[in-house]
Amino acid sequence: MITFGTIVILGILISLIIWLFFRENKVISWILFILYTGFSFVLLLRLYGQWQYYEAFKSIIYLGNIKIKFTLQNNMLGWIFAILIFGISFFNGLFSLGFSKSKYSKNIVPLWTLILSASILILFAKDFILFFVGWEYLTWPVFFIVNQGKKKFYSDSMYYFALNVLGGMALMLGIWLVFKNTQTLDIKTSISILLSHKASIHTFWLLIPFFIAFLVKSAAYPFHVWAPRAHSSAPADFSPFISGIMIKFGIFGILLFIYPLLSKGFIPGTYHGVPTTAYFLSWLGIITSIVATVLAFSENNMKRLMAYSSVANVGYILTAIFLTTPLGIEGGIFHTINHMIFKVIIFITLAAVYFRTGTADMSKLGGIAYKMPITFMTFLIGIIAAAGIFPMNGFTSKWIIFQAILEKHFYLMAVAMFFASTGAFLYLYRALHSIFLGQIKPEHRDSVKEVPFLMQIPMWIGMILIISIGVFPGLVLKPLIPFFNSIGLPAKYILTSLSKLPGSFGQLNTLNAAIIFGFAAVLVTILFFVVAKHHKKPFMDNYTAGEDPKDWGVDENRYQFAYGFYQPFEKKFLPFFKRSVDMFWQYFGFYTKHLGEWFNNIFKDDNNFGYIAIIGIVIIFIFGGFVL
Amino acid sequence: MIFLILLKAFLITLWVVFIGLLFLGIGRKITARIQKRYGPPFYQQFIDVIKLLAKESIWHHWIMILGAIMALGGLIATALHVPIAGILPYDSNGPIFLVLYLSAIGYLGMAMGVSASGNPNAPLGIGRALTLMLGYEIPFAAVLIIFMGLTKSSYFLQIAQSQAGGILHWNFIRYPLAFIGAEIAVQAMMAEKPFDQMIAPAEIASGPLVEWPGKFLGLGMIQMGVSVFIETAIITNLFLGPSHNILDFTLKQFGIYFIALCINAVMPRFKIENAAIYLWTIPLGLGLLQMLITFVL
Amino acid sequence: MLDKIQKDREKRQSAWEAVINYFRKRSLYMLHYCTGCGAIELPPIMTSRWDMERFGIAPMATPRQADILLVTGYASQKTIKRLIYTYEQMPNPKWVLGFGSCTINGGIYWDSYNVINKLDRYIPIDLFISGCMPRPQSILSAMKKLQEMIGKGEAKGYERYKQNYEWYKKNQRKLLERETPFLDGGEK
Amino acid sequence: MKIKEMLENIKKEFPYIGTEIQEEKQARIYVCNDKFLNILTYLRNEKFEHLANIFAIDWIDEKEFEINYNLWSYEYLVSIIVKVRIPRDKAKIPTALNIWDHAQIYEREVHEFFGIEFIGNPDLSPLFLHNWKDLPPMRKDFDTEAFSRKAFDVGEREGEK
Repeated sequence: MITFGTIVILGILISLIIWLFFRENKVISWILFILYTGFSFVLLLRLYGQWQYYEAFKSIIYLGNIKIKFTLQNNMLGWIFAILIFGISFFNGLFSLGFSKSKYSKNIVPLWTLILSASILILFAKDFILFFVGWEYLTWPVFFIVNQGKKKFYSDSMYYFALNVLGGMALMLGIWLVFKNTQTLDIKTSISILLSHKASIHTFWLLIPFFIAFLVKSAAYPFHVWAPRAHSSAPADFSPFISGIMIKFGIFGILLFIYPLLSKGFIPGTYHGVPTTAYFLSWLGIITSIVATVLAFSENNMKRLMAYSSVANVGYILTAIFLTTPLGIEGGIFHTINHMIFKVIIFITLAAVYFRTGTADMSKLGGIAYKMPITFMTFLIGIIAAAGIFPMNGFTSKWIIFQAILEKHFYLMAVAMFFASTGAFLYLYRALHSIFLGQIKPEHRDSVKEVPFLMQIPMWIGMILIISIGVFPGLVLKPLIPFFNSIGLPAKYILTSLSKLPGSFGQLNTLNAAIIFGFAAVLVTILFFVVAKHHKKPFMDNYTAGEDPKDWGVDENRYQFAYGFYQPFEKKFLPFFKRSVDMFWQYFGFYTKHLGEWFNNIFKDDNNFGYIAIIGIVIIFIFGGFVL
Repeated sequence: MIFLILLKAFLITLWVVFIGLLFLGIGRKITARIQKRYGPPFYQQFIDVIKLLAKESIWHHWIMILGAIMALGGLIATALHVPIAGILPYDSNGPIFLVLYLSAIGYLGMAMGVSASGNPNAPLGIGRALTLMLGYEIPFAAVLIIFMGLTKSSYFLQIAQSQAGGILHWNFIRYPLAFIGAEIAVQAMMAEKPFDQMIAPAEIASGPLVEWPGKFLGLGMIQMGVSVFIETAIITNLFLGPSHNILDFTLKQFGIYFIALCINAVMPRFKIENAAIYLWTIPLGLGLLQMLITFVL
Repeated sequence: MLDKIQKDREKRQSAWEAVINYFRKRSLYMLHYCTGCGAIELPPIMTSRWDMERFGIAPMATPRQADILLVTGYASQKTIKRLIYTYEQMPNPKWVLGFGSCTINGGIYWDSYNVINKLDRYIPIDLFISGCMPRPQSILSAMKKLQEMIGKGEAKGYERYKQNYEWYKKNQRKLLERETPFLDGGEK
Repeated sequence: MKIKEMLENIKKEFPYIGTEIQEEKQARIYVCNDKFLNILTYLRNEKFEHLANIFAIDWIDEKEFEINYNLWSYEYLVSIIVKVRIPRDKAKIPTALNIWDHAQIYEREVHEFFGIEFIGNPDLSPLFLHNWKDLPPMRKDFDTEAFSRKAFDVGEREGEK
């Protein structure tokens, strides 16, 4: 059975059918989407273990003298990504089916199925052409979804668009350079050819376009500006996809192409056994996470805050991967998978809040937990995972990343990562308090209630996944053992049981730790309910220094701490961070626009100067070509 | 097997709570004596806790209860992973990252519980506490990483055992800069003066605890005792050599707590942002300097 | 038979209460409501001269954590409202100490138009401290007396408040929510 | 400028007022009801910019209220009290709000405690007293003892008879 072809073609077909016939009917669209993702999931599941499986398509395109053959090759890395993408999209579809009742919902199914079929091209492409096609094919529908066809999202979505087009162009340039140097478009072959004549002077420059393309996609430091904006303007039920999956394609690209080159010493020079370039890129990951963490402190929009959190987590992943050690790769991939799960869950809960309240401003929310307990519990477990606290999955992968950093004795890097990791605690607590706790707003007291069961399904699944991976990391790491073997992970780092976390500086039995934690919690619970009785009081019966709030016209809105949460901190640090990169991209955009306007004016004006100039330039080029 | 682990865990929990509350009580006595007062009896903290547990409490939402349970449960679980003179409920050897991130669940539980009370003073205090936490975790992590690098292990037990062979091998003599840095960080961790912005009774009505009556406060006090125990136990394991028996270990712990108390009794309070900046300059500087001396020179 | 069990249970409960009362009396958290001049007498009691912490009495910042409400001095019509609000926010068991003559009968302000004369008409007071001002010694002796009373289970002001809730509310309402003038002569 | 000259100057401008020097730096001006705003405006322009407070005195035997405007000059470091007398029955007086904005809160207070109406002041709602229904308490004809006995249930005191 032709798996990949089926999924790609089916995706395009469903997209067309929905676009032609069911554009107005969201329910049918989403049911088709769920069926499609579920079907693809099952198809993909059967491919586990068949790593030699491939699908080749004949084509009539010639590039030079070479006849292009499109091949989709099953591989472990792509498979694990694909299975997660379709699994997550399936549950996201269930959520969206419920969400489609809301007036904030848009029919994004045709575009989304296109994205899914594009992801297959990226993940299983054997050659660069297909990879690039998938890459562009992924970028464009996302732009239309993020934009939502609304003017107010124009400037926000432009950040996404401009940077990702830049990334796409860079990728094309990179592919051209690779082709020029190796005369082949096959990824694996080109890597081995490049490695065989690595002494060439072009080596470093050859990789730069790829760095740009992949770092833009994964929203790493200098290019992170698009992530918060795209998240905030995308429809609420699409944000999980951006954070959970979209930005992971950058990481996939790095694992696919850059990691094999760097780890084999493509660029000469090492520092403590790590290629120097990779070492600096590792620090880039650290900078990414620190900058995103600090920027998240002052964010008031909950989706933007969580987008910054995603950027910070991408920072950890990049750090781990660019250590170019097997343990680092293990930690990086594990964290990628964990981040996919918990961040999708977090964004789904945010979408649930948005579904009921219609606002993403944290200062306009508060006390939602009292009305939406399941959503709250899901969010809580999600942020515990995101903060890397023990019984959840975020901890397990962070443990491996720390072990990988310590293995290479990069102690300063570990300290810096601690900063970002602790900082995560600050902004996540802020989100927890401002959205879910504190005083409930009067306007939400009656209107907000728990989301329907259909929308709770992904939350329940997510909670179970997060906790079970946290306690049994082997659930994810054990199936991946063939891949780790292929990158040469030493035997001591390979899991022997479901719950033993490997590490260079020691192991950890998560199951035992979880038992101890459960024991302590049970003990305290018994103590709490054995001793004296407790009774409930309303929320506004609160310590107010002896004043009755009603006397002063103080309602729940004003008895909530929502603005300037980390003001002392912001006062000292934020001006420094706000200036640096956002300003750069703003000026960049500003001057680019001016340049465009200048060219535009040449043709707009009545005089013929423009035409003469263009003709002149063309003539110069032609003659120049002859001369050179 | 598992019952043995749980029994051991239960006994250690009792010991931890006992020592924690005893330390707090003795601490009150010592502070009183420094201030030329007679002071409460050393067992005052036990009386307080029992009274609070017997007192009627009010709650606003079950999240408050969940938070209180998470807070104490998380910290007790943390304490059960810190070796007490080598004693642990199971052979975990005291994994450092687990201790750091498991204690965080205690603080998160506390933060969540007080937020659910609906009083704006509580998140205000938590915000201060977290800003401070960002301050002290970094120098503390730096110090921890020095010893992890030296022993090539991320276990407290190995670090403690690596100092065997007399007082001259103890880390606080061999690595004095790291010791001073860690001491300052621990002062902030215990929220003793000059780092007690989060409590600030006159400013924000005892901050996070503003709406915690009766048994919530009782659990909070036990939690405070447990966290004092954990923090002193970490420093003891890191710097004060391997301990031969539990009494030896406890005396060392008390020594650490005594230093913190003496500083607490005579100090004023930092401003919020200045505390974080101070922690990022002096203790972190000391930690990094020690790192430089140890690994580079 | 049933009666006997009932009686036994009561006896046991009282024994349990006695144990708890020991802890209650040895650990008192105090919320001082500093309305009048009396607050100045508190620093000497808290600091090294008299040191009330040796009896287990400590100041607390919020009513939720407090056991004793110490009303230092006169309460006006406006402050009594806050006082009642604060008192009702304290969880049981709780006690109130009336401090100085003003809380007993208005003191030197007895004929003022806004000073409450008898505080225990509005909230149940367990112990009054006489004097204008009471000296720190007398405050400490009052604390000791209150501890004794708590130990014996005599200080039941909070239960009095619960039992006579209507009466207290009536008095409070008469003062705070009056609709007609008290004196003839009427509206201004 | 000496305070004496100052008062003479004012007297030249407004011949109908009475003046009195209290001390070296304190003086009083007596003025009738309908002219006092002119004096206040004049004084404000003559560097008496600071209205320290407004207070009232109840001359119950003369059946008059006396409203006092306590002014202070930062330039000369001199205080002048402008005293206006109005009949006690249904007391009314124009507001000084147009001269000093902050006169609002003083007038509100005087209104609350004496029942004097300030014509033109938009907000004279109660400021200090809680739910007050009786006569304004600072008026001399308000019997505070009787009020206290009745409101606070004092009853008869021991040894009073």
